[in-house]
Amino acid sequence: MTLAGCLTLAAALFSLGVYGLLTRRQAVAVLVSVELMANAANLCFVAFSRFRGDVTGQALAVFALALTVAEVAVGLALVILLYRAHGDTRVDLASEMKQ
Amino acid sequence: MSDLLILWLPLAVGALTVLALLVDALSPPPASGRAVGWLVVAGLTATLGATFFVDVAGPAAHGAYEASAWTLALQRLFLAAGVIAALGGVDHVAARAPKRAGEYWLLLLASITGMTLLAGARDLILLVVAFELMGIPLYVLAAFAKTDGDRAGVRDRRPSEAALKLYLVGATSTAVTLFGLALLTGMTCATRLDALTATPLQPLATLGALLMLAGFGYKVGVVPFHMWVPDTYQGAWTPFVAFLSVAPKAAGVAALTQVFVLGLGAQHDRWLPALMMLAFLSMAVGNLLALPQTDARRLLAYSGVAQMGYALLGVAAIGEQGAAMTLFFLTSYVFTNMGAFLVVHAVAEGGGGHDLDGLRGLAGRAPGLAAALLCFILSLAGIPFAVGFWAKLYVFLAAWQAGLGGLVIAGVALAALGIFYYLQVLRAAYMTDARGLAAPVVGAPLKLAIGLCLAAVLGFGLWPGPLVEGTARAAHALLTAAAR
Amino acid sequence: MEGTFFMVLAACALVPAWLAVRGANLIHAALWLGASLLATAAVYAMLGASFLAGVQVLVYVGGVITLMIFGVMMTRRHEGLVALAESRHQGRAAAIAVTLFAVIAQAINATDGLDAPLSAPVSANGSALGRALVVDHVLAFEALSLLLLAAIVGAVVIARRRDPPDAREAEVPS
Amino acid sequence: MSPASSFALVAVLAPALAALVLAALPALRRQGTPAAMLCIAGSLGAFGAALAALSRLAHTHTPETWSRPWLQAAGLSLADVGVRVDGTSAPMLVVVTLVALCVQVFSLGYMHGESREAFGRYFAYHALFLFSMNVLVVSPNLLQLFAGWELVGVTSYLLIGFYYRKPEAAHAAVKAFWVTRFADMGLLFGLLALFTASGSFGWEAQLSPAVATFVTLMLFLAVVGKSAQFPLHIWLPNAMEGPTPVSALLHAATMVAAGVFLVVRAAPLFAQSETTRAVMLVTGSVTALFAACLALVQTDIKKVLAYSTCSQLGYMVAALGAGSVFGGFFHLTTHAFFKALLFLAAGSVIHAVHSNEIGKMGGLARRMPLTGGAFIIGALALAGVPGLAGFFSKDLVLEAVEGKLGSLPWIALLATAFLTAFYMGRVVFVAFFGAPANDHAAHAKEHGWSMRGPLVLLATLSVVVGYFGGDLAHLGGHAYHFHFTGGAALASGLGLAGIGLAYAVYGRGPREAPAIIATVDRIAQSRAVNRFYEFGFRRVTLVAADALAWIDRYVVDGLINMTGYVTLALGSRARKIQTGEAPDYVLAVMLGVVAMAAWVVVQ
Repeated sequence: MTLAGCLTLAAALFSLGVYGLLTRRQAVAVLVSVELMANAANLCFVAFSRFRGDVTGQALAVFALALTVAEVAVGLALVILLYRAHGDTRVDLASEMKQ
Repeated sequence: MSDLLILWLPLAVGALTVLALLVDALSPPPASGRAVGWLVVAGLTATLGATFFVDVAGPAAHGAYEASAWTLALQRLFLAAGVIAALGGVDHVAARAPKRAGEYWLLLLASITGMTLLAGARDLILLVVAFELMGIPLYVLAAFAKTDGDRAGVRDRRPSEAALKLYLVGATSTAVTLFGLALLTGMTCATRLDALTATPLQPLATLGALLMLAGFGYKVGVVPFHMWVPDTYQGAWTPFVAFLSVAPKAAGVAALTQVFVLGLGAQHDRWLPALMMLAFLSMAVGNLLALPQTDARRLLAYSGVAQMGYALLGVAAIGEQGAAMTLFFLTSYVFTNMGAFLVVHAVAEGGGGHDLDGLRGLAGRAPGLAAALLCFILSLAGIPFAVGFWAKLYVFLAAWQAGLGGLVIAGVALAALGIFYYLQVLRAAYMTDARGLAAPVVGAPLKLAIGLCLAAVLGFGLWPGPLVEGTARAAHALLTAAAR
Repeated sequence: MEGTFFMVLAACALVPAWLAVRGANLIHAALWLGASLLATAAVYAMLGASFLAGVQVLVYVGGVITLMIFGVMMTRRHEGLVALAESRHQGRAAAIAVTLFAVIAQAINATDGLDAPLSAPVSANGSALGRALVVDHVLAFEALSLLLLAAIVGAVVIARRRDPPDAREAEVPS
Repeated sequence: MSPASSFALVAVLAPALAALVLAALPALRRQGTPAAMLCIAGSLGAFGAALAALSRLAHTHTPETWSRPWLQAAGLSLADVGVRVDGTSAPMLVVVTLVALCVQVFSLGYMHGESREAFGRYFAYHALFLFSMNVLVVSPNLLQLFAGWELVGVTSYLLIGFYYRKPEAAHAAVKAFWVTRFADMGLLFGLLALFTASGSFGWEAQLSPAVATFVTLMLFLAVVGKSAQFPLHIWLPNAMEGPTPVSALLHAATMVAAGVFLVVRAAPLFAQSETTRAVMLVTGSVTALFAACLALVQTDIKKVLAYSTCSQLGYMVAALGAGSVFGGFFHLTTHAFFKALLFLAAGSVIHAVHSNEIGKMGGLARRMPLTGGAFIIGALALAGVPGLAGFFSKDLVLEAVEGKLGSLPWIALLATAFLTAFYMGRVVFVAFFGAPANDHAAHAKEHGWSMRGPLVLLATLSVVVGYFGGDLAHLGGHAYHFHFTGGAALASGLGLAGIGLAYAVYGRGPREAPAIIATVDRIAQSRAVNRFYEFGFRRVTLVAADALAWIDRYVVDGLINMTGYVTLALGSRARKIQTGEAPDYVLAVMLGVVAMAAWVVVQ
């Protein structure tokens, strides 16, 4: 188990999140993908913290976790708003404004 | 000096936020909307006034925050933007959503608190948290127009769309920023900005820095992270958009300056080309796509994308002069663009709608508004005696002296192209007939807000000296004094 | 031994992640995300960050996933358990994701010093972390509390179906 | 602060005050006549102050500068704002304010038919324009000059587009603004390079040869745009869509002259670059000849004058290129008066016959003797007839150019002198002599004194101003003594010949021609001349003109109509990117991220 291994795992999780982000149309599924990406970032924080012997990384991970949670809370509220406006939660439905 | 004293300004705005919450909770809804609005105006004005008497400087919170001329200059800018946004929106918010007005002001204050912290952040953790504290309330504020269609009995989908687009791009960018932050702090073993460049950047650290650049680029609205900009501007309340179009962008550019010029300035060969590319793309795409717009808000949105491209030129100049000129540009942009949006808002509320066509004959209907719009548009176009002239000249000068001649030439050429769409606005206001449109009735607070913007645009335009000196001092405090 | 264990955990994180972004059932996707996060929590524990592993389980798996499932349930027009999440533009997305992974992996490869063996575990895990949070980064911590307040207020404002009723408005229809 | 500078400051601020009052009091502006009076009072004050400044300067003979720091950084002043009174700016200030005053008084009569509101707006624009121009003229450094320059561009946009209900006028305004603004990029680049090299915006800096060439070439690009030099002259004919007094103001002493003035101002810089001066000489001569050719075939009286302006500006630029700063400046001064006179007289005629076409005039000299006389004086001055203003300055220009670049510019300018006399003669004979073409022309009447007064004043000046060349030169510290050289004789001869030819072709009417004219006529009708005309004019000039017109129509107008094209071409593409679907926005973000990340790895 090396730092490189942990980072590669994080990169893989991040890329999977990106894949989901680009393919998913349901708002909640998009949020799931964003969570995967944020989780990958957290894994990096923790891994660096361990391998550098510095607790700051873990502190950063706590901050990042809280930020993501706050963001998800607002995001889910927006999903409900989207549902009220469009009767569905597909993010590509909201496309009145363009050009 | 005590940490509390040094942190007085963010603390004051934070306390104001809590006070707003209390007042909102304790007073009955219909009255509270306007009351909290005026409380915000008074509180922010008082804080802004106090900045001229309270003289503190130095680090606080273990060096995570630093009060300095740079911090103060930005904080004043955010406070001024907050005052103007509050004045411009107090009637609108109270009329459109009396039950949600308290929350509106609370969220606006929370966002401003984030900005004031961001200005002083000299630590990446605080910087990112402050960035989010600024950003998350904006998602909500963008959705505030959700019931606008109710009175007319139509389902207005645009507010939800506006907020959703802001949110999706924003959440993506946050994830990207966090990943970049993890790589950068992990590789450099540092979170303090002045400790970032202790070691040369390894590829993974460079990658982290660029991911953070992308994340900040979203808030600044530079290409290709700009696509939410026009749609959100079109769907949200215009007084809020006036704020959204300037303050977070100024904060974003300030954050870029702090992280990249102060923190990673010595390693600029690693990130400068990317920044230059973003600047070029923004100037090109913004100026070109503004041309076909017929909605004043979308036109100003793309114009803003282009303007942020110019602002990045100042950042790309790397160094004290570049930072000073960036700050000057941001100050100019804040007042100019807010003013333009508020005039568009006043005209739209007067029955003209947000289309350029709604501005027709404005010179005849409302000479004062038209004259104000003229000044704002001329300032955006960079015509003399409006502050935008100096701003543009300044960033171009900084970039030219930093050896970015090619970028300056591209920028000037694209700005010349941009004249067309600014002229279109003027043509609508000055060279058409009013055909069936009445003079808009503008409330006193909105008038005052527009007047303040106008005073700043003309005042700093005619007499840029003090502002120039101030920004130079600020940049010096950020870059040279920090090196002590 | 440790390497093998890490490999297993990595697989436990990646496979559910794959199912979370590919699965057609929205509820299942949220649950798979939870599974992936659990595996990550296990990695945290392995890395000696047991406090963080606990937070991850409590906040994410306990809170966020539940919220998401609520979100899915609340936004279904028809009764029924299966909420479909269709995927589009898969080739394009795959190309971008693979490129991104390749690029990051290449950057990891090109960076020196990542194969270093484990250093000593961060001493006094919980208290050191607590110190870092509320002493070293106290300002960020305070900002975070304001942020959470704003997020809660914001979420309520957005999700509220309509504004609370007002006695006077009923009398004077606008 | 010395008296001369305070006078100059008053000259700048008086119109600004008028403009400010008119902007702040819409009610007053809508009254019309009071607004006009206020504006004229401002101009009168400016003119008086300018005259006072000039006389002070003539008395003391020491250039004065009053300035305040404007742009400061770290205690260092990057640029000053203020006024400079010297042998260049003081006479220019007098010329500008005097012409503006004449134009405004003339406008009282000319614009009388407009609604009160439009009348007031018109004068407010005028006051603003005069302020901008004065800011430019008195500037102590190139930065303030640039500021005035840009303001002049904006206010000229408002003035040219005054009849905004006419689509052509709106289009012309955009075109004028944009073409000059395009060229202004050069001024900006020049300033940036100058500041980078010398650390100031002053024009006295000593630069290395390469930098000097770059800076001056860039400045010259701006001059090409503003002073309507080939090939950026395209905006000028369109700009005739504005009210005729506006044309007189913009195209005589102010906007187009600003370019030439810039070169005069920055002469120490231009003196440092041989290359730039050669480019100027060639551009000026080509413009002079080319525009004169185009003026030959115009039937719209204002278009003739417009191309004539281009052509004369070419003269000035050629003189400056040949190194004769005073020659260019002197011609600028004399040209300001007689061209303003010509435009105003043309305006008087247009107002009387309700048409711009010279074919629809005829016999006006009898019906409108004062206007006719004024126009003829202006035309003679322009043609360089000895004794009138144009003669002296043109002579100076030709003397300067003689022998430069294998005498080709000299020959071009001589040919231009001939053509100038010919096309002016054509206009005079067709419009003012012969039989009236229609009822309007037959019943044309002189207008009131507000329109006649400025004509008389300008006509007088067009006669006498040439004799003040020595004083003007003395004021600016240049050496100048008029001497009648062979070149001058040749030029006057050619001018007279041109008038004669015009008479031969257009002037005879039904009467029998005198013998000498008949001879000229015979030569004019001969096959050799015809063939030369056929080849030299029709083939070369008109083909060039056609090519340029094509570029003008499809490239410049295309760019100006870009809003439309972009909506179609770029817009559809933009719509493909900006689809309105949020996932695509996220896609853009991720593409940006991947591109940046990939760049790190490739690096």
